[in-house]
Amino acid sequence: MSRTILEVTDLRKDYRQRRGLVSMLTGQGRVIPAVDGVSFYLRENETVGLVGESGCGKTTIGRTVLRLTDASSGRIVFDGRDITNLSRAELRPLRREMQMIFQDLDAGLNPEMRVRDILREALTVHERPSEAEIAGRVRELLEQVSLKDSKLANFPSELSGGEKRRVGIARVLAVRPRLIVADEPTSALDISIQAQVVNLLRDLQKHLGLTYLFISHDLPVVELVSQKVAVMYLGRIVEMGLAENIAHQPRHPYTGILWASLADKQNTEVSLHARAGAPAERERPTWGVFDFEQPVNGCRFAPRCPLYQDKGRPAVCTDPASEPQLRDVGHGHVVACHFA
Amino acid sequence: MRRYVQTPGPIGQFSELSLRQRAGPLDLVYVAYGLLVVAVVVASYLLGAFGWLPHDPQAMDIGLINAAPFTSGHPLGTDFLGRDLQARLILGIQAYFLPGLLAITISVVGGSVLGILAGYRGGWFDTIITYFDNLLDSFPRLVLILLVIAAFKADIYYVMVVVGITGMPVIANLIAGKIAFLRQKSFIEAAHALGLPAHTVILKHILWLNCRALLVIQATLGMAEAILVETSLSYLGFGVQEPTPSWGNMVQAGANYFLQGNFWPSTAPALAILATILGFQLLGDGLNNLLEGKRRK
Amino acid sequence: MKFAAIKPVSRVLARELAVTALLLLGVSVVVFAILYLAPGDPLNVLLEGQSPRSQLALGMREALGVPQTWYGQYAAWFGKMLQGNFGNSIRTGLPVLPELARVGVYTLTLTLGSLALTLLIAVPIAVHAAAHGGTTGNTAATLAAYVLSAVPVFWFGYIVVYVFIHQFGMFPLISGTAAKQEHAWLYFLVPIFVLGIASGTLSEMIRHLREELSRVLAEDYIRTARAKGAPVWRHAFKEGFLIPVTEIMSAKIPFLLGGAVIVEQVFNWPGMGRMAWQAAQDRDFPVIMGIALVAAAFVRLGNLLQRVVFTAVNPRASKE
Amino acid sequence: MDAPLLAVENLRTYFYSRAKRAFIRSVDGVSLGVMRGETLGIVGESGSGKSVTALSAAGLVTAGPGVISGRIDLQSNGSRRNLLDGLENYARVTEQDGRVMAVEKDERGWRRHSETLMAGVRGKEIAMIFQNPRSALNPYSTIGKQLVETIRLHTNFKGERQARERAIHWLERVRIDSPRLRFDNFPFGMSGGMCQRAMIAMALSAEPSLLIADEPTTGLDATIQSTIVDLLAQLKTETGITTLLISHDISVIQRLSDRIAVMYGGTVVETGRAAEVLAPEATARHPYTAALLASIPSAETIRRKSYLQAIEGEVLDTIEVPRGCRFYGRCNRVTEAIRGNCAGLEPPLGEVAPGHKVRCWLYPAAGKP
Repeated sequence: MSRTILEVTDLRKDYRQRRGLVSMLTGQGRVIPAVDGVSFYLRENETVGLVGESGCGKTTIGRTVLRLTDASSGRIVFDGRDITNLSRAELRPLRREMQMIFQDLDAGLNPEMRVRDILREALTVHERPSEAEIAGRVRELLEQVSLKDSKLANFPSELSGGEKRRVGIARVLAVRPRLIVADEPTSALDISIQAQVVNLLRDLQKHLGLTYLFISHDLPVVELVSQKVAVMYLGRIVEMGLAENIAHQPRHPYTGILWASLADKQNTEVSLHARAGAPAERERPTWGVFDFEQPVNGCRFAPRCPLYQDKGRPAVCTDPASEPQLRDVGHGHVVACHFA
Repeated sequence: MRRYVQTPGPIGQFSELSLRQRAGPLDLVYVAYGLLVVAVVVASYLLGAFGWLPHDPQAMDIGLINAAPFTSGHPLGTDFLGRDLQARLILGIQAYFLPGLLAITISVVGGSVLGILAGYRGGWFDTIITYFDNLLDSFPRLVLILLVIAAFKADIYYVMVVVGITGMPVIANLIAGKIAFLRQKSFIEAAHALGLPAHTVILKHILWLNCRALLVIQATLGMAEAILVETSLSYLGFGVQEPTPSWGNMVQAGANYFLQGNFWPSTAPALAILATILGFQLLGDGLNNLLEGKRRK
Repeated sequence: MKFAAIKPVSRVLARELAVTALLLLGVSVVVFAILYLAPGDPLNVLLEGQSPRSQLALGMREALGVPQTWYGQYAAWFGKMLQGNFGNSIRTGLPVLPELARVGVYTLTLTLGSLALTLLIAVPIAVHAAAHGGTTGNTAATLAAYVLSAVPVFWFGYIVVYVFIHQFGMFPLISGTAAKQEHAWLYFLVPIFVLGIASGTLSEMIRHLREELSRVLAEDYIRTARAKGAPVWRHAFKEGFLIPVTEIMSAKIPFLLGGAVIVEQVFNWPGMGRMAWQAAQDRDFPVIMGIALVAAAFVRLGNLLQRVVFTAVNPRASKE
Repeated sequence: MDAPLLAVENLRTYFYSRAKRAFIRSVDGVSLGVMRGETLGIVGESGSGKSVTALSAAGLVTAGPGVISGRIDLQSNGSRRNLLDGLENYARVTEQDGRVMAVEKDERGWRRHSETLMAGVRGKEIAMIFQNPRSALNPYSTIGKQLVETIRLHTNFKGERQARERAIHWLERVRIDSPRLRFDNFPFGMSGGMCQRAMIAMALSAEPSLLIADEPTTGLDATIQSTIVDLLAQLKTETGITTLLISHDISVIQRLSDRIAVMYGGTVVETGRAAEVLAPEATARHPYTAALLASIPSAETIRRKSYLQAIEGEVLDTIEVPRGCRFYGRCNRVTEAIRGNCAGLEPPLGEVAPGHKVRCWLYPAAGKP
């Protein structure tokens, strides 16, 4: 088994919502636990998928492990080195090793710079190559992401979505990273282009030995590219395991709902009958994101949980003292549910 | 009826289109006129600074007072003391040119610093700078200037410091807005993730590449403000004093004769003010439409 | 639900009031700083009603208990102001505050009147331009507004005065005392007209209103309104008209107050602007200080009203 | 067979891009029919013209330089009316080699005429729901007020209280919990899914003959998407409303549509019964449809961890339309026998099976439209 490249232990990230002078001076303000005690690890050359609804904290995890934002507590170990408290200056050389592909196609593409200059800047951040080396590397990068030479002279606004994504990937590859956090890399693209990008990312992994933390809400794609998948709900990992197990034998009711909602859309008869006569659906205004008025009591999924309803609302689910913890159910599959 | 035409031949890339094709037709007229005004003002300033004037601006020709334009030897006529208006108008630029540059330098530099603190650092800075902006906006500029004049002295450079400082919030807000836009596009974060040092991100990516157009535009508009303030003050008698000419005191001095029907001595400087302020404003707005407008879509 | 929605609104209003108070405090600090730094010890004139420091005065000051430190002086100065004591005018010897109240009414009339006039001109042009795009007519109107905004207001005043003398045989330069004359209302309206047309706010007002309305008309929810066959104006009114109008009104008050200084000078209008001019001439800083504070208070009041309208109209404002 | 409720014939909608000084041929010769009671799903990628087709039908393309031609017939109350009737009088189009070179347009006249044509149709006969429901509802007005406005405009419930009861009835129909409370809510603070329910209630409350749903699930979370799709499916069985459904999400289209039209580059490339067009084993199928389906990871692909069959190249921009088949540049099924045709001649939409039409030279039947 290959070595561990990234290990995250009990990671927490609180956002403090401060508005105006008063709360600023008193230091008060709401604390939003975007990530609430998350642990996982990545092995070299593997892909871990991170799935969940918007607002569940999956993007925050990506930003925190790369130290683009500071963790509130917890430990991030990259390649055997604790990077949780490194200063900005100490982090800079590490930036070559770990990179991020952002959801926004325009990320990193300065609207006032041509593609050539964008790539040149990325190539010269950490080293001082000669002009000839730069030219050679630019050509290599274009080849790696299959982009035409003629695009070098373009501004980002003149590129299509797929081309922007390719330039963004080339820019990241320029520093020769080992770990890439890919935050919804395909969600802003057309279906036919999405497939191109997914293939490209897998190709790059094969040829360059990359490790991916693949954040997405597109379940089939996550299942396709990942060896392991972690499912997040309200800042916590509720289930984690091998991709095929998560997809086909989910143990946590939330994972089940996620996958079922995908099948639902496609499958006409089954769900129509299943849903017919269902009571008026309860949809909370702050559906899926942290709700301040409703403090977490026990399992945070309980208010939406079908199992909780089926089991006749067992007290253990809403007991503040017993929030379910992740536990191993075999084959490295972990679930945070009292009834898994 | 409005006509839309497809460009003949192959359709080019956006960048290959000429400026003329990108702009609304009026914007180019605005900018052309503005550039003309800037050129005339700068040239006139230099003429005045080196004393290369068509006439002695103080020489009184008692035989030729309130002469109409195109009178022999005085292409723009003379004032109520028979002084050559053309020479006095050219010399009048001395009153606002350097002070105006001081004011826009203060507002551009100060505004940039505040804008970056508010937009890039955010948090505390953002809140404090917002309050600072609101505080400055509370004073009518002219009243604040009169307060400074009363407390200190009627010095145009004191006044321009006030103009410069009160011009900072607008620029700070625009820059903070630009940074917020770039941040929303994950641009700044991506630059950090790549490992670019903060000063490169701020100076190169934010200020130079993304804010230069905005700063030029604001400097242009700031000059219009400075001219307005200087002429207003010298009209009120707090600026340059007679017999040294300034456009404001020329209007004021000519005003008495104005009511008797002698328009020209006070209208000539008024038109100069009008044409110049209009020029700087149109240049600013035209540039804004040309350079910034294209990013909107 | 309705009840729950009301409570935050009042909280937001309380917040706005607090912000206004804080800013006014800041205004007083700025004014104090200018006076403190100024040569000739103007603060002492305010605090003890006597002129520059000498050995004798210093001794006397101690005896009178006038504070020495800057913060002590600020506290004393501010305390006096809270009691309504803005000092006495050096020139006339009259207390400043009652004088300001007397002339302030005139300035208020002038400023608000011209604001209304500017709106009256700007709104139709802006609405037409936003609804119909750039037609020849509204392009010409916009261009005209640009030119008018660059016209020096003092010269424009003379033109108007000239027209009055020669066309109507009237001399509208002594408006304050003209109340008993024929066409007295004209004496009032002419300065308002001049400030409203040529204060330099017209083109900015048109641009702001046009841009905001165009932006709102392109919003998704306006498309929804059209798709359901509802009148577009009903839906665009709040965000596309009411909010930008109050915004620009509030933002332009300081400019109009500044313009009032000049217009009052041209027309001999007995308002705060003219008083400010006189005070600056005489270095009568108790008066000019009072004017700066009152003007700033006026600006903040306008801003507060705008925030009230915004909060009342925008359901999001109370939740943020 | 009945006349379709909505018949679109040779619809062309061009926009003028000021930046590029060129005409974007968003919709370029589309013919469709929506039968009473059925759901027609239009699927395609961005720039395929699917949304513009819908907006054209709803008369929402009046933007300055937009030009529409063709016919859109709406069958309502036994009479038939062309929603584009006489619009061509307000614009003069100059063409050359089948390309629009210049357009002269009386914009105000066009707009006024279009409003006259759509009066009593928009909102009443044709109701519409959009993507991004949170921005599509007026943020300055309560949900209830917006519903009541629609009801009083288009139905016989004219009284304030009647309309209010009716609005609450509709909020119940779309399964919003505690509708009486929601009635007084502003869209702000409501979730996207809830807003979309309110949007659907508002559209249906006018009791329209045709519902146009333009990307109704886009911008919502996956779990919410499925509940919205459920709701639409359920309302369809309850009310039997005729629907024109637009989506880029094949699974949504598959779930809700009776018939499907696949659009690419401003034209319909394939149309037929949903089961036939999207059937896993379909033999006669447009290469684009086939490639689109292959772009989505199937169970098989995932199991074998194989590569996705991506469509090479970029989505067609409809400014410069190729002379031949629009998909030719990206097509992987061109054979030598038909290459000449593909490159030089746009294929017609030919019937390959009853009711199943494909625009491709691969199918001999396509030669005879």
